[in-house]
Amino acid sequence: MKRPNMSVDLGRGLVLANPVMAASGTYGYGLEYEDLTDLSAIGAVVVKGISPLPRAGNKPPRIVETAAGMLNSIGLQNPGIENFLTQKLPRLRDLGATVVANVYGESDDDYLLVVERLSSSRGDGVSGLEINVSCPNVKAGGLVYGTQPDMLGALVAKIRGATDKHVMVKLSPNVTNIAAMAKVAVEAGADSLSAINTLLGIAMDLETGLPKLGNVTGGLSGPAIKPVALHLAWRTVRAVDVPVIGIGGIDNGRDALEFIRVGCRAVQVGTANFRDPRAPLLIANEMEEWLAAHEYTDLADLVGTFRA
Amino acid sequence: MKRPNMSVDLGRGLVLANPVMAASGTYGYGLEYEDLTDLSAIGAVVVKGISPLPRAGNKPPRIVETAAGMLNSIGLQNPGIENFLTQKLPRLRDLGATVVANVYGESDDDYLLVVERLSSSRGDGVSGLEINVSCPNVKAGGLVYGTQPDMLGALVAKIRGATDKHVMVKLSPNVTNIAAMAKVAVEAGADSLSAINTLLGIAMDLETGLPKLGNVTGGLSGPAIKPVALHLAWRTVRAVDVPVIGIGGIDNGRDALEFIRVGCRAVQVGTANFRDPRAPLLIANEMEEWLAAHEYTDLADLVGTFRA
Amino acid sequence: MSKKFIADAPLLVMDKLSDFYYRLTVEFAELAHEARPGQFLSLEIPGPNAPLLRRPFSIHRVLDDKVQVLFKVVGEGTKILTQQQPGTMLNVMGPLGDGMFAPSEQAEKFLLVAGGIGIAPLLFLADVLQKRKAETLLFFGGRTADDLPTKDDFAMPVTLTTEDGSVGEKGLITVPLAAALQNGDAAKIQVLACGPMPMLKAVAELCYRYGAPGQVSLETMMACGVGSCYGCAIEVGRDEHGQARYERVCHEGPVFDVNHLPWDDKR
Amino acid sequence: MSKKFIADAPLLVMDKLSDFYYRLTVEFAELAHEARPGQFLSLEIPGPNAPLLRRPFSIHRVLDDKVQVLFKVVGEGTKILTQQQPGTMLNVMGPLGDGMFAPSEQAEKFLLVAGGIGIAPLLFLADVLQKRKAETLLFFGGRTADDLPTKDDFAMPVTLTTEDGSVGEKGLITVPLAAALQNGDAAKIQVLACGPMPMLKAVAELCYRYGAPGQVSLETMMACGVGSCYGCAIEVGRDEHGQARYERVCHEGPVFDVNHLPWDDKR
Ligand SMILES: Cc1cc2nc3c(=O)[nH]c(=O)nc-3n(C[C@H](O)[C@H](O)[C@H](O)COP(=O)(O)OP(=O)(O)OC[C@H]3O[C@@H](n4cnc5c(N)ncnc54)[C@H](O)[C@@H]3O)c2cc1C
Ligand SMILES: Cc1cc2nc3c(=O)[nH]c(=O)nc-3n(C[C@H](O)[C@H](O)[C@H](O)COP(=O)(O)OP(=O)(O)OC[C@H]3O[C@@H](n4cnc5c(N)ncnc54)[C@H](O)[C@@H]3O)c2cc1C
Ligand SMILES: Cc1cc2nc3c(=O)[nH]c(=O)nc-3n(C[C@H](O)[C@H](O)[C@H](O)COP(=O)(O)O)c2cc1C
Ligand SMILES: Cc1cc2nc3c(=O)[nH]c(=O)nc-3n(C[C@H](O)[C@H](O)[C@H](O)COP(=O)(O)O)c2cc1C
Ligand code: FES
Ligand code: FES
Repeated sequence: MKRPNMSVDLGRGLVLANPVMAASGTYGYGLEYEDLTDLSAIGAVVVKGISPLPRAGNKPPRIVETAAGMLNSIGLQNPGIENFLTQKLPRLRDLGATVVANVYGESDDDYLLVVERLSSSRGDGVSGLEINVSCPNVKAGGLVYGTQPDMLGALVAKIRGATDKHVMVKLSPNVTNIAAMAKVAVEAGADSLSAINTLLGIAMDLETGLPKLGNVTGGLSGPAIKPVALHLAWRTVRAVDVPVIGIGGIDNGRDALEFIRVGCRAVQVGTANFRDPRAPLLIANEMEEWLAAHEYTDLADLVGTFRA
Repeated sequence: MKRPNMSVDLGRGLVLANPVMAASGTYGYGLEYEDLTDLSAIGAVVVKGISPLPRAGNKPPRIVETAAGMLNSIGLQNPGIENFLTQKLPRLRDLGATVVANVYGESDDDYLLVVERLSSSRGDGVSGLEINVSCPNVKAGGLVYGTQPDMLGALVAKIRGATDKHVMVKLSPNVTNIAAMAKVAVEAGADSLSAINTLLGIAMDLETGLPKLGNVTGGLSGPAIKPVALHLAWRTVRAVDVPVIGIGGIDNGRDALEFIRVGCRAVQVGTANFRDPRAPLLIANEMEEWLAAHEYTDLADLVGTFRA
Repeated sequence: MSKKFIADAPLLVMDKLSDFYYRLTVEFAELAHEARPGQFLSLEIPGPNAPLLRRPFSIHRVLDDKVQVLFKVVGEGTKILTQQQPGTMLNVMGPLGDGMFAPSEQAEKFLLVAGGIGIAPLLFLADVLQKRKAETLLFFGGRTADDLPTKDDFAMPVTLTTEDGSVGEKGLITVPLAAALQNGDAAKIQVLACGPMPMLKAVAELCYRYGAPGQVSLETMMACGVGSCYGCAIEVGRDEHGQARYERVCHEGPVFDVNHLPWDDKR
Repeated sequence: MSKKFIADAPLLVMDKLSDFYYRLTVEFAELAHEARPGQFLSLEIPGPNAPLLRRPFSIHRVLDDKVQVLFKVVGEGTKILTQQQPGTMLNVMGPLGDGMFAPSEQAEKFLLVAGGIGIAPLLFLADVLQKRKAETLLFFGGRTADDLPTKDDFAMPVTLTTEDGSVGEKGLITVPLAAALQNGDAAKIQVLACGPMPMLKAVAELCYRYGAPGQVSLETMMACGVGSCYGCAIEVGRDEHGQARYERVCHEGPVFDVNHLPWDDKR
């Protein structure tokens, strides 16, 4: 059996050896997994959301299991951009990882500061920026960037002006019309889109009446959301011409290939990493085996073959 | 242990002996369960969506299991309002069921026709109307009523003008801002709101690349969606002053009580009926037992006790 | 319309017939007395991590107050079922399906046709036909010898085929069936079949070709099993506007007259 | 920082100690050699319907190339675990946690304190202290006699308490612990504890009161177990602006110095 071509060129310098990335927030800075897996073999490591300054994160508890899923409300605890550039990135570079930096902010300026630092020479080794827009714009009264077309468009345009790196915009599922958001992001200059981030949810301890998360609400991820994610990824694919990266509930190679069939060029794996940190590599292998068994010579040939 | 008061008055004539209704589309016209349960003991039977004329429904397959959930795309196959009034309602009346009629349309006129028939003397025995607005308005290019504030407001206002019966508006979860939709519906005259309907999703047969549903997309229901439903029900409660009926992934009495704690006055049980058609009664019993064990004398005292 | 029952019924026996085929027996008097051949029941798979939906199974046999199910392990639900110990209570609902096998009064000969696990409802049917002392023949095909469970339970002439030739004629069961129809007076024969869709389609074609009345038992995914959700629909034809008409396999079926169904596209 | 490993490790023994307590043994040489007392490992619960997340367990004991886990059945994951047969491969990851028990060089006496299943990591710790020939005492409390698993495995003076008085003194373990601290030279004693949060809080208060150094092993819900997700955070104090500071139980812990933690509100 000939090994199919698994590499994916997402444009503007973001080239993946295989289509499976580790999703932001579920793989730390990759370095936590140095002992456990070969970071250089992963399609890309999308690191935890990076903000200008260190963030303490949300009040615990921060995670809870739900039916075939989990809620998290980490609150983007992270050590800030300087720490990333000095403590994490050099090591990631040494290890040969393909790095996508997930950028988080509470104002346009927050985002721009991080994007600029990452785009300076100190950011060498960062192959792409993933813009997490599922967060409130504090200056706009807490409206979430990813739900407001105008705010989203303005932000992405500014980021586009500030970097030559690949800009991937990560869409929120908590919207009426994801296609409209996708179009706005692409018109403003996004090189690719990733879909989806988590669905908003809550969980309760019935006996006490307290929320199970310190932050009350959290984001739902895992197999429970796969049908929703697959649908939104498909809608996104049909709305734009740039590459779309599918995310949501992917647990094995077959799940990942479904996202490829609806038209995604690559995928990200999140919650599955908690089950097994080798998930990105295992899933990429399963995809490759399926493709070989079905006599595909190139993953690209499966893209968009959903017979809807 | 004293038995707590379980009855709920939702206003304008819709009074439930207990807070658990069977959700629309999952309990047929109730009559399918005549042999299996005591229909008169169920809080209310919300019947399958009724349209002006018989509808053939969607191309099969129509259901598929997903992780802790299911997708359906029934396409509202139903025998039309005349059949309901002549073949189903009289028998439901004889059996002493509390009936809520779920109304479905593809234009304002569709809805109004059904609402008017149900509000005539022939509709005696219908205690309330639930307006399913998760459907496309054919005259407005297929935009879904429940996602367009203007369309929703106009529709509910017309319905309000056409009936003296209790009007419950069933909200779609597939929106950016459910609170805004809730307010519009209440301002237009809704007596209560039910939340939520199903989340949009798809499933694929990887080997063939075909959708698993004949209609391609379907609605996700079951335990998988409970965290999302609980969150949206809670947001709805905080947006309006009318009673809110919680729906989504309720599988047992504890789940139902969580919806009560976030502020719902009653709940509906859908997918759980497929596991056991006695679910509405079993769940009401479990709720009652919990309340008694915790020395509540009235379900109403638990409403809105979420300590968020 | 038969009356339906739901109850926690004690599992009496879990019989392993082979690696993949099991036969279970529950005690459920009301259901047993009401059931007719071709009807089915549905089981809630027990356990906290069981599949969401109930699983439908044909009524394999009725023995006084007991009901038997013959099942094949194909996925998680049936696997969990095999692990149940006698004494366990199973949540059973039935009998379901108003479309039952209806052995015609005119027929002089009954040809039962089964493919693999499609044999399940035919033993119950055979028992009923036996009481009528009707001439009955079984045509039973499988992929291999392993796919012919309970073949020895039929007290009647049995014709077997396997695709690998390990038992009986090598080939499809429709070959000997065609011969039987050709050699007999087809109009006085009734064909009663259960099996995979391609087999049923071939059976329907033979019924048309030789002018024999026929009935087939269908399977689709089911949610409610009682006609309330319209989830199990199959197309039964088109109206004057070309609009498809659907019926519920769980309610109008699972047994349909071959003439009632359009046989072109039934995925 | 210890090196981490992940592999499918063969389950050698599944020992049922009582209705609720089990001890399992897996073979995993690299993990066994690297592990230190207070560290933990995480297991993927096997089977298609297993819980989504791995389950963390203290390293109970290391025997050459083998690692033991002592666990209590509290929910679905631990229940599935009890059903695993020797020979099964378990996906095991560890050793985890850079915050281990760090027996002080200065201490002359070690008081191990356990509540219920909190005993799990203390046998490994006891083995290490024994090699140092340090004076070590165990204080072990449970609700009833059933909550004192492996109490006979400790080759040292053991003080037992139960809330119902069925074994040892009736009452909480902190009563004899307080007496021991009061009667000894607390500054030369080190307290090493694992158990439910209220017990740990009481232990911390005794350490403060008598001036004894102390370390406690904490539990929170974990997703990754390796410090990547920040899901297992606990508050470890506040900065100058009153902003809470958090650390990861799986990474900076699970063992923390009692002084490192604010003890007011730890739900
Ligand atoms: C009317 C009817 C009678 C049947 N009689 C028998 C019988 O006597 N013996 C027997 O072994 N099997 C019978 N089946 C098929 C049986 O229902 C499935 O094999 C069983 O549900 C599989 O469950 P699972 O969890 O093991 O497999 P899964 O992995 O869940 O599914 C495997 C396949 O089984 C089918 N299936 C799963 N769930 C359902 C459902 N809720 N409704 C219908 N089909 C489903 C689907 O085709 C699916 O692809 C019958 C089906 C129907 C509709
Ligand atoms: C560092 C650490 C060491 C532990 N050591 C042991 C030990 O040696 N022996 C032992 O019996 N138990 C130990 N536990 C607790 C053990 O992890 C839980 O009892 C187990 O995960 C319960 O799983 P379940 O599916 O049976 O129960 P569930 O029904 O899922 O949960 C019951 C309770 O267990 C806890 N729990 C569940 N999942 C997790 C998770 N992923 N992370 C942390 N806690 C969880 C929660 O408090 C939950 O309410 C330890 C926990 C931690 C964090
Ligand atoms: C614990 C946790 C933390 C996350 N943190 C981030 C984050 O920092 N930035 C981000 O863009 N997405 C974050 N996500 C979302 C994931 O990257 C992913 O979009 C989502 O989990 C859906 O994929 P899954 O179902 O495979 O997990 C986080 C998810 C989880 C579970
Ligand atoms: C098979 C099926 C059919 C449904 N049909 C309708 C319908 O006709 N009208 C409607 O308003 N909701 C319909 N629903 C949505 C349910 O009433 C309910 O809102 C949804 O299933 C979520 O609740 P659950 O998770 O308890 O099932 C249907 C749901 C299912 C599963
Ligand atoms: S399965 Fe519900 S109508 Fe047939
Ligand atoms: S569990 Fe992920 S950081 Fe601790």
